[in-house]
Amino acid sequence: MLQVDGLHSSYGRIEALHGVSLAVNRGEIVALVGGNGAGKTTLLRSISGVQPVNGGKVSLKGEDITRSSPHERVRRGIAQVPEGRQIFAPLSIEDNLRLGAYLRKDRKVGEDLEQVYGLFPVLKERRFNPAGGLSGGQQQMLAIGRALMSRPSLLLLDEPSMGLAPILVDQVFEIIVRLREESGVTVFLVEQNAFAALSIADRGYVIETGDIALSGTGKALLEDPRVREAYLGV
Amino acid sequence: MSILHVEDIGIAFGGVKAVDHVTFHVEKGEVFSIIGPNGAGKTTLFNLMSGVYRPKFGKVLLSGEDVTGREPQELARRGMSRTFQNLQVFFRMTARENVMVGRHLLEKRGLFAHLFALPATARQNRESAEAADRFLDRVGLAAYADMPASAMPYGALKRLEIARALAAQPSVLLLDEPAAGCNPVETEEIERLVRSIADEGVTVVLVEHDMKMVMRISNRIHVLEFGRTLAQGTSAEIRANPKVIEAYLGTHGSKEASVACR
Amino acid sequence: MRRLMSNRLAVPAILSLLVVGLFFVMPSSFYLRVAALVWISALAVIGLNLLMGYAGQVSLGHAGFFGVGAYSVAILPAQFGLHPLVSLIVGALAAALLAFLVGRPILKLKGHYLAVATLGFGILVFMVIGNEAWLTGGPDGMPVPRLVLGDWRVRGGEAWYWITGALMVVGSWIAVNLVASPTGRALRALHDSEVAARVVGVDVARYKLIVFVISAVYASVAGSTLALVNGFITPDAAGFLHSIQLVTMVVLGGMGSVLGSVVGAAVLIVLPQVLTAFHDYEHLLLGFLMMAFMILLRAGIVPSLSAAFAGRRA
Amino acid sequence: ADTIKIGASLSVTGPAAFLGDPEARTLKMYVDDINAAGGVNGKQLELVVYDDAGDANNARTFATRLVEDDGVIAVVGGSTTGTTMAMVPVYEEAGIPFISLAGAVVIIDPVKEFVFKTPHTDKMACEKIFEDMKGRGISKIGMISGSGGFDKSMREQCLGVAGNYGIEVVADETYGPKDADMTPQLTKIKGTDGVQAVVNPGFGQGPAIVTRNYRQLGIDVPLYQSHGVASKSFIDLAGEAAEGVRLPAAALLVGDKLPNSDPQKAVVTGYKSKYEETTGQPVSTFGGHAYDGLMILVEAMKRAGSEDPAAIRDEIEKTTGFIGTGGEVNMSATDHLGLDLSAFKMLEIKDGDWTIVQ
Amino acid sequence: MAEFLQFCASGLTVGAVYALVALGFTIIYNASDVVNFAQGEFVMIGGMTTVFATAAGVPMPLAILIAIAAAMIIGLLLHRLAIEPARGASPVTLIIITIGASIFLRGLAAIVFDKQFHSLPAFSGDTPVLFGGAAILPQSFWVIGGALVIVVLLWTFFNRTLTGKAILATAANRLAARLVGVNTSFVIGLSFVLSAAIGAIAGILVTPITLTSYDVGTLLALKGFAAAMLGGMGNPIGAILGGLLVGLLEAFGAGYLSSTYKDAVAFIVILAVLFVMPGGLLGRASVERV
Ligand SMILES: Nc1ncnc2c1ncn2[C@@H]1O[C@H](COP(=O)(O)OP(=O)(O)OP(=O)(O)O)[C@@H](O)[C@H]1O
Ligand SMILES: Nc1ncnc2c1ncn2[C@@H]1O[C@H](COP(=O)(O)OP(=O)(O)OP(=O)(O)O)[C@@H](O)[C@H]1O
Ligand SMILES: [Mg+2]
Ligand SMILES: [Mg+2]
Repeated sequence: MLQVDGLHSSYGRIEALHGVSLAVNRGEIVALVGGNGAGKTTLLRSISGVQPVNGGKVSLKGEDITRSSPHERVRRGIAQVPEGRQIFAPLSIEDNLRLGAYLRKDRKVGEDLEQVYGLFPVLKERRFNPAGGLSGGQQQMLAIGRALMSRPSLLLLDEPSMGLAPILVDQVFEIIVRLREESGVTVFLVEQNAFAALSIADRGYVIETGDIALSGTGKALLEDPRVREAYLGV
Repeated sequence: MSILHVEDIGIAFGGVKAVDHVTFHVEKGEVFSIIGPNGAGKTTLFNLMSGVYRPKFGKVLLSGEDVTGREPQELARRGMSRTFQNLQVFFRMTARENVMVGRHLLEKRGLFAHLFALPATARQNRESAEAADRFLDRVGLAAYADMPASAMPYGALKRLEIARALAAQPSVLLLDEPAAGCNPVETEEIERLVRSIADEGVTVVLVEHDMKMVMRISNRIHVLEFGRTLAQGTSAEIRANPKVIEAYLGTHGSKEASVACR
Repeated sequence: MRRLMSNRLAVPAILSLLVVGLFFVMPSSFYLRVAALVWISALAVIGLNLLMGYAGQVSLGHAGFFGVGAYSVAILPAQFGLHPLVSLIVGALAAALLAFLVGRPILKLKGHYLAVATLGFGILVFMVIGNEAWLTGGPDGMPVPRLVLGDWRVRGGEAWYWITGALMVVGSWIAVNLVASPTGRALRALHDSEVAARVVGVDVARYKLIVFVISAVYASVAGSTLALVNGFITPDAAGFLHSIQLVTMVVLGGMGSVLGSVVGAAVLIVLPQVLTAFHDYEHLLLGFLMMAFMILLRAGIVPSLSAAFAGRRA
Repeated sequence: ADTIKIGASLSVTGPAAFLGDPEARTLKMYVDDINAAGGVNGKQLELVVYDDAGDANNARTFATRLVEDDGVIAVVGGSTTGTTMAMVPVYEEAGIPFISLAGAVVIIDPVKEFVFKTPHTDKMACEKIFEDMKGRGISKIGMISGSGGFDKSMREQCLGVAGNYGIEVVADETYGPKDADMTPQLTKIKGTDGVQAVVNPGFGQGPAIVTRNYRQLGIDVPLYQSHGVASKSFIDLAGEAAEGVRLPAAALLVGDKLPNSDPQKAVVTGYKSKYEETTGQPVSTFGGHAYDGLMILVEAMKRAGSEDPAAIRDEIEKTTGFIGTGGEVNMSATDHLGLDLSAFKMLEIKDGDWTIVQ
Repeated sequence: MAEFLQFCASGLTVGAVYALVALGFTIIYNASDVVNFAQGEFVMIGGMTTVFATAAGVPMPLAILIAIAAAMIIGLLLHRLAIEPARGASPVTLIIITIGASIFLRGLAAIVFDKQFHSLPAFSGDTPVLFGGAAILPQSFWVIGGALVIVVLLWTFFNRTLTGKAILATAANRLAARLVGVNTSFVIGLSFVLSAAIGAIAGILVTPITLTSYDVGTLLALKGFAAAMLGGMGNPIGAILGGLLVGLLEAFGAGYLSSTYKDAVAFIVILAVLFVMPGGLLGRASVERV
C-alpha cells in the first residue's frame, strides 16, 4: 500500500529524516513510535506531501507519488489526522467535517457525517458552532472525524490520543481496529501511547533521530527490552 | 489557610455552561489534580483562575486575597504561573529567550536604562540568561537553548512552557496537560519534575489525562463533568468511584490508574 | 564573524562606518541630500520597525506623527518664536502625548482592525494639517525657519548629511539597546502570544503603549529633521501614502531588523531616483521591483540575505 | 558643454497629473522643435524632466538634482504651488532662473529674485469672475471648492477680493479631491437664502462632478467654474450639464473664435493644433503655461546670448510684449508675472463648445 | 425633509461604491488573510477598459464583457506571477506585494491608456428621478442594485457551497486545507479572479457617476478597506453595511456638520465603532482557545 524508500527531509539546514524506509501493507495497522523530535511528524507530513523531501521516494499502491501535490494524494486515498489538530477554527464543526469530504463526489457524505456524529455525539450537539470554541480533546475528536470523512484507504494518524480522556482513548483505538475490520482501511499510526498502539498494531517501527532503529511485529516490539526501556517505561 | 480558594465559580459561552458552580481549595505545597472528560471545563477553570477569563459568578482567592477578575499579569505578580494546553510559545524567540521572558517580573524594568544600555541592563540580561539556562536544564532542554522555538518538536515545547512558568518562581503553578505528546518514559520525567517542584513548596494544580501520572502524584483529585464537580478525594477514592470510572476512566483508564499505585 | 554579528553594537557600528564611508564617495551635494533623506526615513522606519517588526503591531498612520514633528518646527518658531531645536523637542513630546492618548484605545485592536484605526488616526492628522491653513499654510505648505546653532546657520548638503547620519546612528543604537533589553523581550513576546506574555506578568497594554510612543517619537524627530532640511513642508509628509511608504520600507528591509530598516529606506528612496532614467516606465518598474524583491527575499532584504549567507557558510 | 541643459520638475503623475502631464508633453515637444530648428544660440537644448508626483519633498530633491547633478542653467515648472514653494529656496540659493507653472500669487508676491511664473494668478481669476458677476447684477453667491492646494488658494483669494466687487459669499462648502458626489454640499447651497450664483474653484474631476450634480439638483442660478478646468475634457466629462457654465480662461481655448486682428490668434491656434496633433489629446491651458515658460526662457537666452544664469535671469525680467498662450507678458523688476486682467477671457459653454462672453 | 432624503440618496450612492470595493476585498481576504491593496486597480481597469473599448467603437455590452475579462486575466496573472511564487510568505509580505502590484498596474494604465479623466454614459439616462424632493440619478440605482446582487451571490457562495467553504478553510488553516485535499493554490487563484471581476463590475457601474482615470484606485481602495473593516472583515454583508454606512456618514457629515471634515466624521465614527466592537459591526470575535 505505502512504500517509503530512503526518505530525506530537512528544515532549512537541519535534516530531520536521514533516509527513512518502511512499508505499510494493505489492510495493516502499522505503528510508529519514537521520542520527542525523532521525526515522526516530519515523516507523516512528507507522506501527505505538505513537507518538502530532499531525497528518496514515496509510493502509494505501487505508484510513485513523491512529486504529487497534497490534494492529489488525498484524491488517491490518503487522509491525515495532523499533530496539533489543525482544525478550521472559525468554521462551524459541521463545515469542518464536510470539508473532510471535500474531494468526494458521491452522495453518501450525509451518511458518513451521521456516523461521525455517532462516534462523537458532542460534535453533533455543537455542530453549528465555530470549531475554535471546542475544548482540546473535542478538537481532537473533530480532527479524527474530519479525516474519516474522506473515506481514506490510507489513514495517517499523528498522536490521535493526545489530549483525549482515558475513556476516549480506548474508544479511538477501538475505532481504528473496527475501521480496518469493516472497511479495510490501512492505518499508519504515530503514538506516544506506545503500549496501546503496539497492542493493536500488526507491525511497528521505532524511529530515533530521523532513522528507523527497529522494526517488527507489534507483539515482538512490545516485548523487545530496548523498546520497553526506552518507550514503555516498564 | 489554603493558598488557592475557588468558590462557587462559573462561566458560560453561548448556551454552554463551561464551568458551573465549582468550589475547591488547594493547600500550600500540595499537588492538586483536576480531571474529567473532554470538555468538562478543566481548561476553562484554569483560564478563570489565571485571569484570562472573567467569571460570570463566583470568586477566586489567592493567599486569602480576593483576586476575582484581576488581569493575568496581576495574578502573576502575586505568584501565579501557568502553562497552556494549546501551546502558547514565543515562536520567534529562542528557547532561552522564551524562558527569559518568564523572568519578566523579577527583572529590573527601567525603560531609561534599557534605551541607553546602562550597565544595569547588561547585568540584568546576564542574570536572566543564566537563570533561563538553569530552568532549561531542569526541564531537560539545555541542548535546545539557542534553537528558535519554531524549530523545536512538540514535546519539547510543552516542557519549554514549564520552564518559562517556573522561571517566574511562582508559588502556585497551573499545569495544563504537561505530559500530552510524551511517551511513557518522557511522562515519567515530567512526573519527577512536577514532584520536585512540589517538593520545593510550590503548589501545583495539574490537569492531565495520563492516569498513571495523576494517580501517583496527586495529593488530592477534583473531578469535573459538564462543568460541575463530579467527585473529589484522594487517588484511591477517585479510582474506586464508579461514577468517575463510568464518565471518565473507562477500562483502560482504570487499569492505568491501578497500575500506578502498585 | 558570527560573534561580531551577534554583538548588539554591531549594527550601530556598521551604520556609523557606512555614514562615514559613504561621505567620501559622494560625487555631489545632490547625492548628499539623497543620503540625508535616506537617514531621515531610516530613523522613522527604525522606530516603526520597533512597533511592527518586534511588537507586531501595525500602524498605517505613522506619517501622522512624522507630520506632527515636521509642523512643530515650522509652526512653533513662527508662532511662538521658539528655537527650532526646542521646537523639535516640543514636537517629539507632542507626538508622544498624542500617541499616548490615542494608543490606549487603538492598541486594543488587532491585526487589520488596528491597521484601519491607525489609518484613520493618520488621516485625521492629515486633514487637520491640510485644512487649518491659518496655522499650517494648508495644502500648499509652509516655510520652515533655518536651524541656527549658536552662530552657525546650518545649511548645505554636507552639514545635513552629518547631522541626519548621526541622528540615524543614535536612533539605531537606542533601538538595538531596547530590543536586547527586558523590555525588548516583553515586546517580542507579546508579538507571538499576548496571553502567554500576560501570564508571566507582562502588562501587555502598557508595553504596546510604550513602544507606540517610542515609535511616534522616532517618527516625529525624523519629521522635524526633514522639515529643517527642506526649509519647507507640505501636508504630504503626514499623508496616507507616506504612511504606506514607511510600512513598505519596514517590510522590504526586514521586519524586526534594525539594519533592514535602513536598507528598506535606502531602497525606496534611491530607487525612484535611479528609475527617473526610464521616464514613463518609472512607476511600472518601481512596482515591478517591489514585487520582485518581496518574492525573492520574502522575509525582507536583510533577514533573507543573512539567512542565505549563513546557509552557504554552513 | 555642447548642449544647454534646462530642467523641469513636474507633477506628471499623482493628484496633479492633470497639470503636469500636458506640461511635460509640451516642453518635450517644443524642445525637439527648437533643436530641429537649430537650437538656441547655435547650441542644442537638453531637457531634463523629473516627475515629482505632486510631492513637495520629491520636488525639493529633484531641484537639488537639477542644480547639483545635472547642472541645468534654468528651470521651467513646478506644476503646483506646494512643489514650487519647496523648490524656490534651492534655485534662489543657486542663482538659477526658475519659471513656475503654478497658480498661486504667493510665488511671485513678494518678488523673489530668480522666480517667475506664467499662469495667471488665482486672484486674477477671482477678479475676472466677480467683474462678470457685477455686470449681471449679482451680489450674493455660494462657493464650493475642493480641498486641494489650487482650490484652497483660489478660495482664499476670492474671499479676499469679493468685497471689492460688492459681492458677499453667503455659502462656503468644500469637497475632497476624489469625492464622487457633491450633492450634499450643493443641497446646502441650494437651501441658502438669496444665492444668485455659485463659484467652484478647483481642477481635476471635481468640478465636472459638481457641474453634473448642479444640474441633477436643478439649481438654476449661474455656475462659474475656474481657469482650473479650462480644457475641452471638462466639457466632455460634465456633458450636457456644462451648458451655460462660465469660466475665465486664456484665449487658447477659443483661438479660432478670436478676431483675426488679435495678436494672440496665431500663437494659440499654432500651439493648439500642434499639441492636439502630436499627443492626440485635447489641448489645455496648462500645457500652454509650459509653452509660455519655455518660450520666455528661450527668448531671454537668445537676448542674453550667453548661458550665464544670472544674465538669463536679467533678460527674463526684461520680457516685454511677449505674446504667449496666456496673453501678453510684460515683466518688470516688481512684476515677475507680467499678465494683466485683459489676458483672461470670460468664456461660456454653449452647445458643447466655448464661446466668448462679450 | 427633502434635504435629508437628498443626503440619503447621496450617501447610499457613494456608499454603494465603497461597498462594491469592500466586497472585492472580502474574497481575497477570506482565502488568504491578505488585504489586496491592488483592489482599487481592478476597479480602475474595469472602468478604463470599458471607456477605451467603447471609444474604439466596441458596443457597450461587449466592451463591458471585455473589461471584466481583462480584469480577471490580470487578477489571474497577479496571482500566478506575484502571489503564488511567494507562497509561504507572511501576509504582510503578500500585502506589500499587492502594494507593488498596485503601483505597477497604475504605471501600466498610465501608459496603455492615458492620464486623463474619462466618463461613461449613464446606463439609463441622466434625468434625475425625483423622490420626495430629492433628485436621484438613475445610475445610482444601478450601483446600489449591483452591490446588492453581488452581495447575495457572495453570501450564497461562502455559506452554501463547498468551494466557498474551501476558500474560508484555506485562510483559516492553510496546512489543514491542503491535508483535506483543497488545492490551495487554485483556491487562492480563484479568489483573485473573482475579486478582479467584482472590482471590474464596480468600476463599470460607478464610472458614469464618479468618472475614472488611471489613478482612481488608491482612494477607492482606502475607503473600501475602511468600509470592509467597519462592517467586519471577511463578511460580505458586513462589507455592504460598512460601505453604505461610510457613504451615509460622509453625506450627512458634509450636509449637517462640515464638508471640510466630512471624511474625518466618517473615520471618527469608524474608530468609535471599533472601540466598542473590535471586530467590526458583523465580524465574529475570533475564538482562540488557549
Ligand atoms: N519547523 C521546523 N523548523 C526547523 N526544525 C524543525 C521544525 N519542525 C521540526 N523540526 C526538527 O525536526 C526534528 C523532527 O521533528 P518532528 O516534529 O518530526 O518530531 P516528532 O517525532 O514528531 O516529535 P514529537 O513527539 O515531539 O511530536 C526535530 O529535531 C525538530 O527540531
Ligand atoms: N471560548 C469558548 N467559546 C466557546 N465555547 C467554549 C469556550 N471555552 C470553552 N468552551 C466550551 O466549554 C467547555 C469546556 O471546555 P474546556 O476547554 O474547559 O474543557 P477541558 O475540560 O479542558 O477539556 P479537554 O480535556 O478536552 O481539554 C467545552 O464544551 C468548550 O467547548
Ligand atoms: Mg510530532
Ligand atoms: Mg483542556
